[in-house]
Amino acid sequence: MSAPAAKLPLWVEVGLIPLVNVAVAFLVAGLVVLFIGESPLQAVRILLWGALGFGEGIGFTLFYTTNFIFTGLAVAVAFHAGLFNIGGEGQAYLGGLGAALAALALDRVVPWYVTFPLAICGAALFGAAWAFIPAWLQARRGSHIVITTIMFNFIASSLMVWLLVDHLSPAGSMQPETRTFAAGGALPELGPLFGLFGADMGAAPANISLFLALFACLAVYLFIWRTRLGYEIRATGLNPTAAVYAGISTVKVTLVAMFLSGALAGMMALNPVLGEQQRLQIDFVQGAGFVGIAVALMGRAHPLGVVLAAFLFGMLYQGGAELAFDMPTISRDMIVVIQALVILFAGALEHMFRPGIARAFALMSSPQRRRLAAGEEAP
Amino acid sequence: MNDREPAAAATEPAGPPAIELIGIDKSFGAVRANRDIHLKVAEATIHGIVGENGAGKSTLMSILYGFYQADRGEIVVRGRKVAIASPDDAIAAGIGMVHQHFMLVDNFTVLENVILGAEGGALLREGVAMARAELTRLEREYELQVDPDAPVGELPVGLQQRVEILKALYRGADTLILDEPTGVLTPSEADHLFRILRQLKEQGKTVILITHKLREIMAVTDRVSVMRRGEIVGTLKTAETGPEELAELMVGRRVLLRVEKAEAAPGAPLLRVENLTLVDARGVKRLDDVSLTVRAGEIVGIAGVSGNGQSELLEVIAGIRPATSGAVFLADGSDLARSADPARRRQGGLAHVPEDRRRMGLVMAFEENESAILGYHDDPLYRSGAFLSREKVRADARDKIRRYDIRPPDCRLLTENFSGGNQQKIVLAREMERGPDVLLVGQPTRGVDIGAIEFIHRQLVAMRDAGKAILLVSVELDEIRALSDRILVMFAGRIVGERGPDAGEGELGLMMAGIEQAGAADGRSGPVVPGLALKGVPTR
Amino acid sequence: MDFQAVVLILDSSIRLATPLLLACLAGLYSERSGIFDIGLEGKMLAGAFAAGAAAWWAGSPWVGLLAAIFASVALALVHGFASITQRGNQIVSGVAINFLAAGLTALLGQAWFAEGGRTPQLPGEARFASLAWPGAEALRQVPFLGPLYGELLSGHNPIVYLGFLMVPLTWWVLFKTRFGLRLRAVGENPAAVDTAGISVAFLRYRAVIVCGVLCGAAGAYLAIAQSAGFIVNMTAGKGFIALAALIFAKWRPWPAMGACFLFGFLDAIAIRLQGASVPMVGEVPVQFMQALPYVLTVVLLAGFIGRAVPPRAGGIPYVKER
Amino acid sequence: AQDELSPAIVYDLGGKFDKSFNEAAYRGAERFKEETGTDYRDFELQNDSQREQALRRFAQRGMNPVIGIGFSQAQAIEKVAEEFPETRFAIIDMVVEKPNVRSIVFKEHEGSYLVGMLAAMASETGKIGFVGGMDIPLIRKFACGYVEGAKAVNPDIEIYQNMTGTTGAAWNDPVKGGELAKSQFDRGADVVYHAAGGTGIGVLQAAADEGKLGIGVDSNQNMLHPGAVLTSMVKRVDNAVYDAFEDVKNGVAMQEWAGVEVLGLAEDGVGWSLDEHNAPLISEEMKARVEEASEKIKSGEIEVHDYMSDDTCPATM
Ligand SMILES: Nc1ncnc2c1ncn2[C@@H]1O[C@H](COP(=O)(O)OP(=O)(O)OP(=O)(O)O)[C@@H](O)[C@H]1O
Ligand SMILES: Nc1ncnc2c1ncn2[C@@H]1O[C@H](COP(=O)(O)OP(=O)(O)OP(=O)(O)O)[C@@H](O)[C@H]1O
Ligand SMILES: [Mg+2]
Ligand SMILES: [Mg+2]
Repeated sequence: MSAPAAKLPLWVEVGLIPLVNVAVAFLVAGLVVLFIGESPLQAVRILLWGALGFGEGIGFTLFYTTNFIFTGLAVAVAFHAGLFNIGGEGQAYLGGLGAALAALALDRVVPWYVTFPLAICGAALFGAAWAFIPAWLQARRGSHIVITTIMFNFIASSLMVWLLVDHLSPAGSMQPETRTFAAGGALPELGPLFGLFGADMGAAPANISLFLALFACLAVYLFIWRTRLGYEIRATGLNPTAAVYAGISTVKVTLVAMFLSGALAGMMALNPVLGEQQRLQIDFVQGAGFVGIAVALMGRAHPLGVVLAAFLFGMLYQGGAELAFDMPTISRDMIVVIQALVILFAGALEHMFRPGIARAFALMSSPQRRRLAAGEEAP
Repeated sequence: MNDREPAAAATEPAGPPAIELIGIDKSFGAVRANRDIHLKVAEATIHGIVGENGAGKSTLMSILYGFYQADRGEIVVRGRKVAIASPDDAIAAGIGMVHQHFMLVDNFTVLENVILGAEGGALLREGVAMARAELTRLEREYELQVDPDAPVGELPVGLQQRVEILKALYRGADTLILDEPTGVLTPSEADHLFRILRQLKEQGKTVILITHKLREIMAVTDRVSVMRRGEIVGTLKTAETGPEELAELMVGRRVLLRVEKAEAAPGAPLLRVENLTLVDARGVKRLDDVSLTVRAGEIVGIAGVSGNGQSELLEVIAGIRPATSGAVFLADGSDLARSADPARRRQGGLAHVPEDRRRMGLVMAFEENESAILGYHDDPLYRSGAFLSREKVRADARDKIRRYDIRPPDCRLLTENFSGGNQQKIVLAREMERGPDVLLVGQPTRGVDIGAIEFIHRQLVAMRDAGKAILLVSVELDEIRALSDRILVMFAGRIVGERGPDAGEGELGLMMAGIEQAGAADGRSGPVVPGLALKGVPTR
Repeated sequence: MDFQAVVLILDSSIRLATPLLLACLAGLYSERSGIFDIGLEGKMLAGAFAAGAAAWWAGSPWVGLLAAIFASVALALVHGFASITQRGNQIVSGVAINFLAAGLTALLGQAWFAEGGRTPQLPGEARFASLAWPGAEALRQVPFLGPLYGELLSGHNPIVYLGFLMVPLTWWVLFKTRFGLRLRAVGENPAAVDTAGISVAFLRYRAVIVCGVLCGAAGAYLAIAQSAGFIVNMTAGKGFIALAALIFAKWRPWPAMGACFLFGFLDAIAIRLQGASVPMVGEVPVQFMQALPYVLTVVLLAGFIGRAVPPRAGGIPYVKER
Repeated sequence: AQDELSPAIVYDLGGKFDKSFNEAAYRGAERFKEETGTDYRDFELQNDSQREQALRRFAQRGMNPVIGIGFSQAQAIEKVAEEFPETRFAIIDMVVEKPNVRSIVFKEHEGSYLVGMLAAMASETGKIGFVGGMDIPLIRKFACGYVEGAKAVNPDIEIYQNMTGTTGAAWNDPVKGGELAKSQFDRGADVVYHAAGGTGIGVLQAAADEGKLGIGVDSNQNMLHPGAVLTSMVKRVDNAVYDAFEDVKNGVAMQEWAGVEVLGLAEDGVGWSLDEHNAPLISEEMKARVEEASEKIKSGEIEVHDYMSDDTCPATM
């Protein structure tokens, strides 16, 4: 990547430039809406109303947000180690298996609060295991983690279809899905909490795994920025040569970071499997693993940024569903387009606007700064 | 510059020079890599260019080859002014270049490499046939034997270099630039190269040869230009000069800065290195049977032109890369050479100030306080429970900032926002403050201003006086001389000699250039320290 | 299994391998030039949509093919701009392109045709029809040769032949032409190309465009040759299988054909031997067959059966320096 | 508000224009709209997670009745119907036992029996095929009736049977459908019946491309490839939808609305299609035999086995 033309203040680097990138992504999305002959403003209005305008909308927004926090964190943790985990989708899928196995075993015997911790372990372990294999292959055998995680997404998909169709679906069922869990395998919903604020969440499936997601954010923050292992992960991601100099094992860092990344992706499954459907369905991940990439890029791999970006995408998903309802020409695929544009502008083209911003910045600020931004002059 | 040696005007040969550079200027940001360069290279001669690391030699040649654009100045080839905007133009003007790092495609055959960019048509068939014939001719004419169908990656370095030369000749180069061509060659390969160069000269080709090795200059060149700090400080006829004069021109007269230090009182050996050998991935010996001992209370300096194995020596001792054979012992007597585990060595009391702080010593995107514990992050000192205690890390950083006068005194600033000198102080504070028994120091003052140099030197001497063993690597000969109690000279991966601290600059310079047993012709004595602008470039 | 059945499975393999082959060769050009491309899937999908839409509007498969190439090249240029000009992360750019294509095709399909993202079903003349070779019918009854000629060789649509012709052509371009020499060189050591006076960026852009053209053809095959219109997400991972085949083939054209044919064959088997029991193994789940290409690729990448070393400069933006 | 008519339909994954099952529902709704001027809302699912939300959204907005097309909506309808006891729901192809849900199921085996007979009579090779969508009991019900009908005509007939897949994606994979059909043609079949939704488009296409015969399903698909579609096993989803709308318009009571409606040959819920596109393919004799069998089924003289009654099929291939 090209070196920055000039040093810019911190708030420009971590605030303004990412914001401009995302803004451009949305602007282009607006053009797409215009192109198909609808009014972007009207679309935004419906979208916002659908996402935040009423209790149930908010409930759904929070439900999707929960998914994206998990998958966004998963991608972010790997980013910190300099790894690109495209396998969140498959890891979440496998995580669903772990969660469902725990629920199927326990739902009829114990209350949810006993099942929940075990389901968390199941989801995290299965997801982590699915990420660990590509990590090990990269660390020990030198295979490219991007390619292997892509392949593992497909393998996960085949594996899960096979399990659901041939082994997990109850006899006589026409759907490839497990039986519906009993109360011991269902997470409490946030409805009562909404009630405290006088809002009605309706049938929205937001549930307490949202708190698990927020807790995961805190844990990831503490882990990455406050522990020795987190320190080693960041050092390796930012400067692998310096990490080797410092005696940090890159093998260990790769394995640990991917293990955690997979565990986080796996935990995403708790929300739809135990929280919403109370059963394990085919394809329940619905691309959330990929949304995680956009969320992590947009949130700059920081838990706080991930929460904000996840909420934005949660709004897009819920609002987008309403939009598809009210403006049938704008199908829900619009969200995928926005997601793509965010990844493109905030990821692949992240430096495109920097020179321009640096120049504009130089013009607007004091002469002293101007010199700095124009590149040091010859003495 | 007012202390420049008057450039000895080389006598004009008949006819226009093969290459003439007029008033070339080139800056990289604040660094003026070339300033007002005037250079004439006569036709059918071998013209040497010497100068210290970072003097601007490669930059000048890259401008001539169109890889960089000069800020100012003209290039005249055979009396005709030419605009060289890209390597394409240079090739058209009959200029070829053999780069310091070969520009070869490893999994291509020799033939494919030679014709790349000069295929002679959209289809390869005719071009290949032509090239094969042409290679046979060149081979005969210049002793450039090499199997045209061998994959380049499998050839030894010497042969790869021949391919580079063949590439240039195949494109019809009349002038051939070689940038430090012998750095990677064995002596016999180098001798063969020089035979080829002489052959080229006899056939009327012009050769520009950049090297650090004065022996080579004396052996093959007709004329030699000396560069210092971006300028040409002299162009001489080789026959009328000698290594001593060249060495002096290269180094120039500088600000003298005396390092106050008492006589060393060496104690027990704390670091022992025995028969260390390192063969790199290409099969080149980077370290060749190196043995040395550093005792408590002494500074051992390693002098040498960069690229002669000093960096590798430090990295092997520090545990960053494993040795091919040999042993490294710390005071506790354990042999560490085969395993690469820097953390264990740190625990054993070995600290390491790496040569390249940006690439290796610091994490530029970390806050200062985070960079300041790199490698020591496992120390219980910084823990509180399972966590790395921010308070303790920052308190420690603030303490070091105060004692090393790191500016600005803000441990939350990102490492990349500190100036070069202050970045270096961050590394030094980290590595020295913990009282290691053995300290490895690479280029401690590279890119650092005079004030900081003085400070750093005082710290190193203080450590020595506290009974630590210090192994110092620097391309600044004066720094080595100012600080070391013993000086080892490295050349081509071997230690070629040991001298005391009062060894003459010229003598050391000759040893560094691969000329052993030179007569001691020393103008000055006493330790000197280089000035501000003498910044080296990492040669990697 | 009798000879006839084998021929029929091979015949089916050819049909299923064709889009993989085109996409795989597309990736070969791009990756040989040092631009990694995980966006094959997206470009193929965009091509399929453009082909379906344009062929329906114009009533001609050739217009469809052109439109497919146009759409796919447009995405290829986005990838080129991000990874060559802006020196961005090639993986991230590829991911973005896959999503962009997935989203835009479904969105535009719904907006334009209101058939759930599908394009209208094409009449016969708007599709690529099978070409029957002379004498195929007559020879059909001849034992051995008949089926080989009549089924296996004859009776495919033009894009199938195009795909398989691309193999020797790619080999020839890569190893016998100046462009190919430079292409291979720039993927290994762009600095060598640069110092030889050749523009790295221009060379890579051309490679990326060729990649777009071939992906477009692959997409067109799916929408207007194999099927009679575009369906949402009709590539269904074929771009990634092509990528797997490319790795499997170690970035070489003839092995690429082998790998694509193998993966097509696995697919054909999976379709035909549904639930059938394989001697000595018993009943093999279809899902296992579907996952096999990916598993094989992972095993290969891990170096357990030979090593796949990508072009050395692949994935790294070229920054001019000594 | 419970009797006010503002109908809504949620189509299944195959989409409104699958030329088959969902499209039949669409046509029923359109016919109702044309005849009565009553507009309706509809929604096409793009993934499974949307079902519940879509049904609920319609119910919330006071749509009535809300009709879910396809068995896979069952769970969602069950849940949402509970939330909105005042709203009338209907589901096609599945039974949901709720006081406000009408379950409409068809005797597909009866219609399949008839087209099986036609296939056997049209076949010159004595080999015919069946391509199913997702491998579920419902589709086996089609297959079983088809086999029984074919065997009734020609006890020695050979029948190839393939299912496209095991997930919802199997409804929308025409490429695979085409490949499966081709594999059956290659083995000698010359008539192939599909019960595979959107996948079937590929089956019929393959039949047309190969010069063989296909049999459509759900909607009348004869016009897709005139001359290459022998007939279609029509399932009058359109009538079911139309009737449901009509019932609400006429204000039937909730008790009458709810319950299970089983539509077979006798109720004109299933049948086979004969129009100008396939008339040349159906000889008088074929027509006569099928009509005779049809009458016998209606009268109970012939009883076609329902696979879903015991998950077995007595007729073997
Ligand atoms: N691309 C660049 N960007 C910034 N500074 C540069 C660049 N290239 C060279 N320089 C600087 O220009 C000066 C001259 O460098 P140059 O490489 O020409 O020296 P040199 O004489 O070839 O040294 P060496 O003997 O180490 O090869 C150095 O200070 C170096 O840091
Ligand atoms: N982006 C930035 N934000 C804040 N401070 C900065 C930034 N860049 C540079 N500085 C500060 O500006 C000062 C000048 O930096 P510069 O690199 O020019 O120093 P210098 O004069 O070369 O010093 P030295 O000789 O120690 O290398 C430094 O103190 C540095 O901390
Ligand atoms: Mg140099
Ligand atoms: Mg500085």
